[in-house]
Amino acid sequence: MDAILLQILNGLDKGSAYALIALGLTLIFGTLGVVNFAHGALFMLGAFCAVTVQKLLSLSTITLDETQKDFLGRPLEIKTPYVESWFGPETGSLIIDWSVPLAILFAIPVMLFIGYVMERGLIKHFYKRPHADQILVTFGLAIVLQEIIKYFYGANPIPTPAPSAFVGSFDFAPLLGLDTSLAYPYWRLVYFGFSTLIIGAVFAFLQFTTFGMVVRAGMADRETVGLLGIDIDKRFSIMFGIAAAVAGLAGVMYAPINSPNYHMGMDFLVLSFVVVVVGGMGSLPGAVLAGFMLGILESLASLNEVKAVLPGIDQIIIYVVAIVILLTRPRGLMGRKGVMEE
Amino acid sequence: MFGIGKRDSTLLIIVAIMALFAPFILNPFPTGSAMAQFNAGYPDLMQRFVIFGIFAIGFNLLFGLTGYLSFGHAAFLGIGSYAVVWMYKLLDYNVIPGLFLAVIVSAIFALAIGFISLRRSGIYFSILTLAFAQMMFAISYSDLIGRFLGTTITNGETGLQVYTSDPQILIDDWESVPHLLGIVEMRSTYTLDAGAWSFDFNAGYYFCAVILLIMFYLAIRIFRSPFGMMLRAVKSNQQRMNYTGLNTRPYTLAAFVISGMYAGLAGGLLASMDPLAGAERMQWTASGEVVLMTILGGAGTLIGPVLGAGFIKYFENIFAKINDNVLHSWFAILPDGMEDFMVTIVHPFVGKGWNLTLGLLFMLVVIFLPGGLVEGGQRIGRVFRRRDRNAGSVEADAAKQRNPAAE
Amino acid sequence: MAILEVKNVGKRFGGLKALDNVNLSIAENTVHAIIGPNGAGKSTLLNCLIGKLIPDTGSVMFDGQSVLGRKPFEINQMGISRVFQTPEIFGDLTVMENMLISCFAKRDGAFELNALASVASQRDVIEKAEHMLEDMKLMDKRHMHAAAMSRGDKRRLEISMCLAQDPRLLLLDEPTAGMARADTNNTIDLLKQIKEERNITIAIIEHDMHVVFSLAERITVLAQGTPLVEDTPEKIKGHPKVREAYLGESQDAA
Amino acid sequence: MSFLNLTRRGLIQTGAVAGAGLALPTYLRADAHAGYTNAPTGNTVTLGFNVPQTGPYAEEGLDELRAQELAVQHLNGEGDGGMMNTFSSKALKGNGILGKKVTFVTGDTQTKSDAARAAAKSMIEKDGAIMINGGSSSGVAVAVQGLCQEAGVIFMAGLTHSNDTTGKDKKANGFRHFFNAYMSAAALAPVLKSAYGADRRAYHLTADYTWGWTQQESIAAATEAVGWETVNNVLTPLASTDFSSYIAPVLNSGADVLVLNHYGGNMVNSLTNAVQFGLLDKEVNGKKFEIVVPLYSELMAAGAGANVQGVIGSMNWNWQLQDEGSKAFTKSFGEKYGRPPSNSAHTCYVQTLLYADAVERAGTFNPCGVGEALEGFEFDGMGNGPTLYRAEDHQCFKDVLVMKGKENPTNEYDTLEIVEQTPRAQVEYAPDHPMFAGGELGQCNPGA
Repeated sequence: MDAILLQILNGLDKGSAYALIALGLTLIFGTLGVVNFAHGALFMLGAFCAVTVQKLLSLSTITLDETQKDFLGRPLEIKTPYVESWFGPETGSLIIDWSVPLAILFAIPVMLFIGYVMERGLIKHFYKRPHADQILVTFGLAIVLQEIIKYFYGANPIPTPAPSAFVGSFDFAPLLGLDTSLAYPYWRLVYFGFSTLIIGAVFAFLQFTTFGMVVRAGMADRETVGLLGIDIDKRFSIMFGIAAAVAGLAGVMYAPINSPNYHMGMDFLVLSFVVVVVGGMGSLPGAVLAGFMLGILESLASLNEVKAVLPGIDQIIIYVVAIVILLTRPRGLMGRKGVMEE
Repeated sequence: MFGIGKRDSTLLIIVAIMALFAPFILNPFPTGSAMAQFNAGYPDLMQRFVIFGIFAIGFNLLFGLTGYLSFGHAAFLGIGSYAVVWMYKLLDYNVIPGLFLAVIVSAIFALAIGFISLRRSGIYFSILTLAFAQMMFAISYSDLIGRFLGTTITNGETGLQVYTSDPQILIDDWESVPHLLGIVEMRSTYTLDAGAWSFDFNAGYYFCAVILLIMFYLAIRIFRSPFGMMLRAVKSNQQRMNYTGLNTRPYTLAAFVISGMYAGLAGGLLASMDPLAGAERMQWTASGEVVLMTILGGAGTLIGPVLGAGFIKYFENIFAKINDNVLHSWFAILPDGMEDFMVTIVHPFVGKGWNLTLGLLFMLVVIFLPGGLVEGGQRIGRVFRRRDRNAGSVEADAAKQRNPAAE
Repeated sequence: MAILEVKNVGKRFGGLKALDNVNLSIAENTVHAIIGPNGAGKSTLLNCLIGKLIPDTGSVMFDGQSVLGRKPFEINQMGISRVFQTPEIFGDLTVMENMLISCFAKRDGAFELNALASVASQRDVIEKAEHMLEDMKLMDKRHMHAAAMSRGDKRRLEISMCLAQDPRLLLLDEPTAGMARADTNNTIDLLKQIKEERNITIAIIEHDMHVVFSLAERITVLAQGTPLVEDTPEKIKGHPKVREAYLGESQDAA
Repeated sequence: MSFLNLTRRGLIQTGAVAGAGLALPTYLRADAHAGYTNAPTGNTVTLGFNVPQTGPYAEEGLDELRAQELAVQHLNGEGDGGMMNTFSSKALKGNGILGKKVTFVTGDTQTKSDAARAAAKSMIEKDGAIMINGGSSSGVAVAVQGLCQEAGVIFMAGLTHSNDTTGKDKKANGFRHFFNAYMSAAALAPVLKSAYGADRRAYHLTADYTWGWTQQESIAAATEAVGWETVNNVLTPLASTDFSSYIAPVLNSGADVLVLNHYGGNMVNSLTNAVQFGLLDKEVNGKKFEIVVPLYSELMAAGAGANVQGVIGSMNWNWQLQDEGSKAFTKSFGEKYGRPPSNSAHTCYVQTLLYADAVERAGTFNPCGVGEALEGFEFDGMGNGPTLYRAEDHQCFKDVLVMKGKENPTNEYDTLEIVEQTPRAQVEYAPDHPMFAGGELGQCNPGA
């Protein structure tokens, strides 16, 4: 029982990452009609925003310590981050410690900008092109983006820890009156909360602002909205920026969960497409629902009891679920007719 | 000729000549020269060019004609390889039984996967095929079925290979590597030294090249057949097809199976050249690669996929090998400062940066040549042939059939 | 005698009654029009005839055989061809290829795996297609991409493709919708010509009274999912019920 | 049937003649009497360095490449000579190999068997490489080893830790300097016992591929032999990036040790996840919970950051070793590249020198001669103390290092510390040990 609860909790957490990535992808994929293979790369760029902020905050002055030697027998270089010399060691190290949450402030404008530029500079010209061309150009872009990151940051994962206040785990067992342990890491709980917040914010934005309403109308019927004299293109560019920012924020907060590396976007690419399609093309709630559902099912499939009966099921569960759902519900969970079916 | 039109015959003959003289064409630079780095005329790469050419031609029969974008075609490639290696393990190193088995087994799998996946269209179809292929990849990579049965089916991540303890019931003493009916070993290579140049004539390459020509010829026949026309009709307007009394499902399924058989054959040939079958051949990246090859070359054209396959394999195998030493040797004639500067400039794009170059080229091609490399060829062709514009290129028809606006 | 017999057909969409106890019989070798105001159920009825929708009640018999539960391509192979409101053609293919596909469907049936035979070697089909194009005055456009033609020509091609199959019943769904007057007249002339030259039953759903009264021999008026009246055009024109339910409002709309 | 056979054989006889006629010129074009693949002509010899340059192991591949370049310099008498000065064999003179200047070509394995074989083939077929060196996964090592056996060149394996490389997949043309899963386990078990006690219950997470399986099998056997109990072994998909669902149940399983049979990105993530779950802060069965990572590498430790602190694992070699050979190598590598070498760099460097030395001693580049010179070769001065290349399976035997994540690293390279240098005798095993059974070395193949 506790094992199942724990996996459901874990599934919600994993699912929140899937949902967040899928949400951004659906904004682009299901609404602008662009197959964006570079979406995973945007997620990766977000994570590297966190890395960058951490590195910037850790920029250091170097002093030589003659009493200690480095591996070549030279005096050891002692690095003192600027922030520590400016704000004092305690405040300074606290700032560095909180680099990941601080990176959110950095990532939002950066990712909005990247998304906007990407749309204006490249994607815009591909709305009318076949999906095949969109795949080729965005896949090319994804490779270029990740190679650029590799060039500057190397191929090795870069540890990007969460603030030390969030180290460790919270035990739900006493709360639920269970006598075993039901411990779950604080940062993952934060991630879950953060994701739901962002998902809520995106929905609220689309639901309650005039801008959002126009965009939703444009999603449903682009031509008509265009005829009303509304500059829907510009709004779509901004939506692209927002989608990029959502992916980026998902990446920033993900950095402490797994050390970012340059190909993490590709690792999520296939999965995020599966999530979006299982959710149904063009449906934002569908993407979120599918994200959580696949997260939970994936977690449950890795239960030892399940694996004992069906060895290896955890490796293929996502695909089995995708096949079953697409065969029983032709347009995924909540898909709209006619989106990407041609 | 051969029951195909004049233009198609011309194209086929050009391809045949190119294939025959590939060892010369691909090795234009003297062996010892700095430019020899760009030579691609060694057996392994030449084999890959034609094998992936076959794979892409087959994929194009599905995607280029019907518009159904399969994202799981690598599954059939892997199956083909496993089939051939299993024949090595059970019978002997003769490649022919394995190739037959590869085509048959991949056809069976394609029939099953296609039957289910073709119930959906568009992106839903793509994800279904992707899901099947990824499942098969996971199963092969960890040999889940083999483990379940307590035996070895795919030998997991190490890849399926021949061990001396295998049954090999038809084996003869002299057999140690794949061969064709005992006539010639696939790795036999004759090297012709001509002055500073050197050219490799490899038996395996020519075997693959002959099969490529046959498969290319068959693809032409299919393109020009009523069946091929029906497939293009599927892509154009399924509604009209239905109301014209045509059942689209068997057409798409037949295309899927044929294209799966091409993939299985290509996979089988990979294992015929090199007796190993690895699971990563089935991974989504491999499926994605053939999609890229086809689009890059020009989807829906006859020769495009072959060009795309050659393009990608060339970069993977040639650019990845250019290291800083090679760069320094190229720019050695420049003054020292300039040499280092040039090496620094070029460095990110070659060697370990070959992916970057490939990514950039994908973008450039798709931005400037919407019809893929074939369109590039046409544009060049047009420059040279302004005078008889009406003659048009052999590929013009096919290129025009690209959907001008899929939206 | 009736080639198409619709009996007691009803169709609901949730709470909405789209068709209610429709009885209709189309006699062989006539041009039969079905008219009615928007929302009268014309399209629903048509979709029930060609297998796109399955009615909740009743039967649809074509030449003594039920069409219900059959797939669109099977119904087509029985001899019913359909022309759509917006011309449905193979836009990426040439006009000739469009016609060839139709001819192949007639000759080879719903599926034929003739993957190795060259199209060029199928002389009989080619001749038939060329003959048809000649007849329909599309021969000079045969190398054109179908998508590049004018709307009137697309309609002409679509009708030609249907005719190439020698259908026993040709269903036209607002064949002149959205057309300029000149194109509309051309289409009317074309249909008249077809009616005269070929032994064919035509059922036409139309909004445009000009078209209906130029072509139809019998007219059924549909209102609120049920047939109001069926008669000859002359009688329909003067029918008070029809005037009331339909004509008054539609003359402006057309 | 016999008729068919006769025909086949007849075909083959003509075929063999034709085949030989076709095949011979390639490899003999330079030296008609050499009789082996890519016999070097002129005054240079080409080595092929096949390492991952793209994909998750690119950084490790880069470090291997650095070491190989350094080795080539040293062989050609450039630089300070590094380990050539401490190597017990004095056959190398700094004038290349057999007087021929050493050049090298590089290939990208992409950590995929197919790509690795393609890259190796290209170096053999196009560039005339006489040997292939490097790599950073067992799957690739086995694949390339098989290829080199067929092509008739020597293969020095690089980073490959699976028992199979010199077990059921061993080949006469292949040699491995790196240690293996069995040796890791044999070295770790006593240290684990003394650090954490004999009464421990271990929970294994194992990457679901060949290396993971052999690693788990080895460490489970070794720890059980010192009294530990294996509570569970859970196979995790290789493609996993998030291991939370595998780590979540660990605390309630009654285990007090988590063994992570993961490597590379898998290990970085699983260890990070395990520390996130606070496993190291817990007490189970009245004991502090511990994590063990059987195979460490510097790059993984760097990727996992502070999470490695206090975690025990094993390594083939480490730059902190204080023997003369290690010091000389670390110095010359550090001076050239500004960073200490990784253990895979060390392996590739040493393998390059050992190959060259074997050629010198054999007096030929013929892989059979080289193989013979390497088989049963005992030497010292290359780090890890006295070392043996065992003839039976081409596995190298030397001391194994048990490492621990350092609690207070002073700089970015100071992530691990040496806990113990386990003597070679303790990690040796019989060539027919069941974990290595099944394969055959076969005959050396000189190619053409």
